Amino acid sequence: EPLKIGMITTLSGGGAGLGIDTRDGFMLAIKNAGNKDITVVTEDDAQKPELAVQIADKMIQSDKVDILTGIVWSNLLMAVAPSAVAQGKFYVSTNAAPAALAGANCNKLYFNAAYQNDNLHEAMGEYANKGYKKMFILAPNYPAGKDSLTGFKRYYKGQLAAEVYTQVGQTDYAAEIAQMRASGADGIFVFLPGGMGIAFMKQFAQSGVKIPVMGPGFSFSQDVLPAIGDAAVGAKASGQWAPDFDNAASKKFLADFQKEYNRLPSIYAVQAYDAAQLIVAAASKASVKNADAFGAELKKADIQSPRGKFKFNTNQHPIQDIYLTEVVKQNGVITNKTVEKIFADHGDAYAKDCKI
Amino acid sequence: MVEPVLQISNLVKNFGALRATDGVTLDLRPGEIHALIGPNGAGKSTLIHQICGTLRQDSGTVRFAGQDIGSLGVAQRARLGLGRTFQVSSIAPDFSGLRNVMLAVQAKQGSSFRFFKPVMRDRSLIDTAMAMLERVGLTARARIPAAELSHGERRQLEIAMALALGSKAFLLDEPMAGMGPEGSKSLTHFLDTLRHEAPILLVEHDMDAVFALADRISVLVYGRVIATGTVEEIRRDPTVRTAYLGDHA
Amino acid sequence: MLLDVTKIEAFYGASQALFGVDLSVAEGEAVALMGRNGMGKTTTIRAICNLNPPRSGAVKIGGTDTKGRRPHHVAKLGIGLVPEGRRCFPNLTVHENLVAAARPGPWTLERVNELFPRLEERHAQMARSLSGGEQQMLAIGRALMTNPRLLILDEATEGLAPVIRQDIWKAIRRLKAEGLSILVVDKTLSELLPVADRCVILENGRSAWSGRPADLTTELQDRYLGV
Amino acid sequence: MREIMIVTRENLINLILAALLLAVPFAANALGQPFYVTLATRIAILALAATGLNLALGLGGLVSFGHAAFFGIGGYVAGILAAHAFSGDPLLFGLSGTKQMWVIWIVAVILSGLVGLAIGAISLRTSGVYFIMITLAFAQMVYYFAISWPAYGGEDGLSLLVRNQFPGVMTMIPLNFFLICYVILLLALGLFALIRASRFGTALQAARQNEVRVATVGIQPYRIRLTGFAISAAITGLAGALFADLNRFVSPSMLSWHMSGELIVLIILGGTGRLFGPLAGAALYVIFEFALGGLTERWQFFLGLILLVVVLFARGGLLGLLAGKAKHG
Amino acid sequence: MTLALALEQLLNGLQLGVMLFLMAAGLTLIFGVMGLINLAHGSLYMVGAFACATVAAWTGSFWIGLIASLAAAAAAGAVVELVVIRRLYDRDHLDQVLATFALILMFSEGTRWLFGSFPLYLDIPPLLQGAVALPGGTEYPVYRLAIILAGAIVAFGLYLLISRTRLGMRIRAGESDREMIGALGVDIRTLYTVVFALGAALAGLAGAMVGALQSVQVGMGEPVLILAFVVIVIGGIGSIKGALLGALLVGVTDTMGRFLLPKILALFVAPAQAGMIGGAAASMLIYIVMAVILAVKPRGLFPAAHA
Ligand SMILES: Nc1ncnc2c1ncn2[C@@H]1O[C@H](COP(=O)(O)OP(=O)(O)OP(=O)(O)O)[C@@H](O)[C@H]1O
Ligand SMILES: Nc1ncnc2c1ncn2[C@@H]1O[C@H](COP(=O)(O)OP(=O)(O)OP(=O)(O)O)[C@@H](O)[C@H]1O
Ligand SMILES: [Mg+2]
Ligand SMILES: [Mg+2]
Repeated sequence: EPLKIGMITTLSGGGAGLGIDTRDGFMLAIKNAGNKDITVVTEDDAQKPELAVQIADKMIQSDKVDILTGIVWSNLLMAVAPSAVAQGKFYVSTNAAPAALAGANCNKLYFNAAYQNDNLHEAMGEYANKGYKKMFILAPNYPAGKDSLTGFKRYYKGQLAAEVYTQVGQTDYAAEIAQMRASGADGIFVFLPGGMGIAFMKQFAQSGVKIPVMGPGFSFSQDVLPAIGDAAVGAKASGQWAPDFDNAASKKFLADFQKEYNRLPSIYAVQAYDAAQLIVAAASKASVKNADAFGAELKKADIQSPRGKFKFNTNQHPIQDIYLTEVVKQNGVITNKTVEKIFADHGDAYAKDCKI
Repeated sequence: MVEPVLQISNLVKNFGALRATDGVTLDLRPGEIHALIGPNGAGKSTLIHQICGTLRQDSGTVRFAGQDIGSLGVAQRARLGLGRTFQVSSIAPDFSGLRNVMLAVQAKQGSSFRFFKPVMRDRSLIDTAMAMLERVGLTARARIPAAELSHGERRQLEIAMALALGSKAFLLDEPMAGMGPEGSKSLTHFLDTLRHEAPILLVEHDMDAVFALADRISVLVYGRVIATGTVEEIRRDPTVRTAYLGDHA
Repeated sequence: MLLDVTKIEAFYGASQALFGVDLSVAEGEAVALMGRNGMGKTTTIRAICNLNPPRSGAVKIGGTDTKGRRPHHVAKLGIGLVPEGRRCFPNLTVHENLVAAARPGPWTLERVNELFPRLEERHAQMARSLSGGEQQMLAIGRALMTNPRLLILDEATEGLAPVIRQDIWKAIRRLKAEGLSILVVDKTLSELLPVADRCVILENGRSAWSGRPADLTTELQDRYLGV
Repeated sequence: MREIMIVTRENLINLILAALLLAVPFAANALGQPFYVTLATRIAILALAATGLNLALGLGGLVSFGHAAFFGIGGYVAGILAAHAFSGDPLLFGLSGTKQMWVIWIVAVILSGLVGLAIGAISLRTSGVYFIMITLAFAQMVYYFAISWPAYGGEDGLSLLVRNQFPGVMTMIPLNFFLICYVILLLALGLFALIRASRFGTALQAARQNEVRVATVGIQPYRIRLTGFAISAAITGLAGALFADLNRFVSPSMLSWHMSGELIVLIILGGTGRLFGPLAGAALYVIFEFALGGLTERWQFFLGLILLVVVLFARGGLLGLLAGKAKHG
Repeated sequence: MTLALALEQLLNGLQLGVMLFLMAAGLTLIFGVMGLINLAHGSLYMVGAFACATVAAWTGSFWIGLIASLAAAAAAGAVVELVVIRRLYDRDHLDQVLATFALILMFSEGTRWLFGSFPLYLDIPPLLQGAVALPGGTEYPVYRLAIILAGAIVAFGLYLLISRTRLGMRIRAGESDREMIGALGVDIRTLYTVVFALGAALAGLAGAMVGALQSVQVGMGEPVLILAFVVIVIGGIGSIKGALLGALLVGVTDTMGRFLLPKILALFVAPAQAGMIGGAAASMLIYIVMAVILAVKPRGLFPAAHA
């Protein structure tokens, strides 16, 4: 039975790297599945919410897709997902996971194959409990940034040296680094996605300040690591996956991805790969036209994830292990190495409010 | 003596270290043409600017129609009836001559906050404006974009606008400039009739026109009025001859 | 011939302004270009400088055809232009206006300052805030600083005080006496005619009359110039 | 209105544009392609927003680089009122939210008009490029405020879930909502035409061409411009409210400088100061964006190329190309 | 909060200011002096950064990369001027806005076409790595001091070029009356191509220098563009001095705002709240400052004698 998936992701402009990894990871799984009934239409949202909405309308109204997926950014997701599910379409998120859709406003048709936004930050909070007495925490001043620090604080029991919110898109961090130096903190947690993180890490390395830096996994993911370079080495991060994972699914994924695209995949690729696997698995058991049955199949999460154990919580967000990784330089390549498991079978704080 | 329409006393304007007008005292009486002459850079245009409000005086007073207007804005002064032309013509270039004059008419009627009635069907505007254009002899060119008018025609257009404002005094900054002999002649004739409508303060370097028209002449040199008098008095004044007129006396 | 203009036609967009103008200026000669308002004097000058390139006909400067040359090339052939409306650079000081486009030759800053002492007084002032007459002097000085072979003056005395006007005419006579070739447009015939070696009158974009000033009868003046 | 009634080439083109915009959605609907109705709605709304800006920019020469502020304010009015109506929480002074479009429109028009008045009052002290930048500064303030203000979603924006209501119309049906927008667009264009031909419009246009001249006939350019700016802001604000309903979503990206820039681009593309310039520009832009986006991932490159060709070779925008130079009476 | 920290922050503010000036320098030349609104300035900045990163990666030398950034940006600038900008000088500002907006789209997407979507690596040269101790005991990154120096040299050089050389006079003359300067025998077309290329080269230099400290990625030029315009407008268009002082003012205001506002607010509300509100206020701060300055001085702090 035919199944049509609409992928809306960022393929142009500054954030295109993430979207391209998303698309490539997703298409890898679709290709591996070899299911001729599944078709995917992909369009570029240019990281603009309005454009994402327009594309979603087109995919729903003209292309008649059954499932939407692919959006990288929370704000675009918030523009598309609620109205898509209101129109009876499935949405399977490959990355963005705002708290707003995880709790009371969860929806039977909305699945998140990545995590819940807070997860990685919570893990770092938990990790910081071991050995860090006074943390300096910093994030951009927007909802994801606030969720981040909230998540960190939810688990961190020590003292806070300072809690700083920077401007979205800020590129110079001299003032914040000076404060870090002066604050007497013994550890620093930053959540600065994309270019902000690159700038911060480079400038931090130059500053001569020698306080350990940690952050959520995507701050040190494969899309930004090469650009940060040696300045990132030694940084600790939390993640549900790293290239050195020692399981068959991860090895196969890594090999396939490198063969297909000739580069190392980032976490976005893994998440999208799993999202595609989930859809493929469900499609083989149920018709997407029967939303209840298809949703139930999706929820079974009958896949081999590169992340290892993977299942869905009541709010249809993942329950998964979260690891501590460290940025290392191996054979001249800067990458993440797994150090230890921080959380086993970790869900999220909002699931209890979800009444599905 | 009749009450002057415009009375300027001790007007001073400094540009940095330069004193462009230096205590100018001057009046304009009903029905007269008062010519203001003086070397280039003497401060004539600066004085006109201060009377109209495009420049604010540093000290001194400007009284017009019986009230002190020294602190009013350009638009307020214009509404009181100060009509002026510029040394370099100043018009709305995209509009036709007619619509330029209509702008003045609507300003005179005090009604620019009307949003719905199309001006081009407003006879009260068009007819008045056409009448003004006719007086300056621009009827045939009324509907041509002002940008395409010749130099001389633009000067005429400016005068039509000042007329449309129903001005109680005209301040004309070198209206003859750039006009050929023919144009100067007809403009001289026109100004001669215009004085009956309202008095004119005329800044001009064309001495033939000044001598033909002026009831009184004031001579401004380095920001000061060095002489005021009738045409004959001024022509004979030796200081004026050296400062300004040269052999042209 | 220093300047040789033959049968040029010029347009503003679609409307034709010149319908065949002939004009020449010999080395050391002063030629007056005359005509009523709007007859095409300024347009002819713009065509000579290639600011408004003629569609047909030819302009030769010192034997070189200006066709297809950009205005700065034409200027370098030896044209010094004092344009209608002065067009000083308002955001430059007097001094900068003079030296910005200067080329080496007998005319130097000192000589220009001597010719127009007022400019020296105002040397650091922005040209925008000069009085009209001061700007006119500046425009002449600026053209002289390029050391032209042919000085073109378009209404150079417009808006000037009679004394200054006399100064400028004096300057023009002096320049002529020094052997500079001059093409001059002006309204004051009483000053213009004594200076000119030859007159060319334009009517409706055509050369209508040409000859010595002495031959310019009052009847001709009345017919072509409306005096 | 006489100017509009006369059959000129421009009026003919305008008529065709208006008719096309109306016909396409009906055709699309009949052919079972409702998405094209949505696309046409988007064109109509963007054209409305740009018509607002056109009043300030085209007539008044006020190049506002901050009209996104009004667009976004209109959007947030719709979003916030609807959110309160949904949640039942009172808004201000015990007033509750609403899902009635016409109430939202009135609030959007008044609020963005008032904000326009305030921003204009300060910005109009400057001119030229300074004006461009000060309007940008105000818009950026609103933008950063919206991003970091958590109550209504911050950067993530605010979802309306379902469209607001209009008495007697099923607004969720694309064609119905399109017709609402279309009628409002036509009304706004009518208003624009009236204003342009009116005494106020004359003064506004004259102030663009020659400020000193306007003052010397006794009209204060500042007041004229401020009024024009506020009306312009109000129209753009109304468009913002409709845009929120189209997307059922508002976010700070409606307030970003890109949005301001896009509105300017629409106007220039169509023909600055032209009655139908905004519509022509919006149609061209949206169609290009959509068609190219479907063709290639590099669509932004080609969109840029097309814009460049238009600005270099079609002076006066699309309408300038088709209808010749504008006339000003 | 210690005095040393406050002083360090002040230095950071000044440093940010100089960096902003470096980013705005090319724009000052093109926009302030030639009177052309060039929205694509940020794209030239990006071109410089990408050229530097690419060449540095090939050759292993930042310095060769830096030269490459100058060359590439100047070449891009010259081409853009010859093909596009040249036709826009006597159009109104709006056409320039549209055309250069179109150029942004083309540059961004073109760069992605050539270099891919991921940020590039560009590091500070070994010579300028690390930090030095300042009097007072704090450490300060050498590279930031180098930026201050570079900014100062550019500012001084530009000032000399514009106000002291004949080239500068001709550029300014051309801005007010292109036809006239041509009629006086100056080849203004070629001159403008050169100036535009020079402005582009400055943008490229800034892109390379700042890129090494931030991130080299598509879209990096956009925030710079807005900030650079803010800086120039605050200072007064066309004035190099104004641009420099405007940049310093913005730099200090921004840094001190980020640093102090949360602290001040923390006296009144909970720290987390203070952080958020303070952060929000800090991001608006430079725009507030700009609006206030323009409201009081409608032509910037140092209105150049311009029309
Ligand atoms: N804005 C200004 N800044 C500085 N100086 C100025 C300014 N405006 C005028 N000036 C100077 O003030 C003096 C008077 O100028 P003004 O234009 O009033 O002279 P004028 O008598 O009208 O001369 P003309 O007959 O040549 O037009 C001149 O020396 C001029 O350079
Ligand atoms: N920019 C222009 N656009 C269209 N027509 C023009 C333009 N400039 C001049 N003309 C027309 O060209 C003709 C010749 O004008 P030109 O300026 O050469 O005359 P002129 O002899 O210099 O007159 P004046 O004595 O008034 O300076 C006139 O009919 C004029 O209307
Ligand atoms: Mg004067
Ligand atoms: Mg002429």
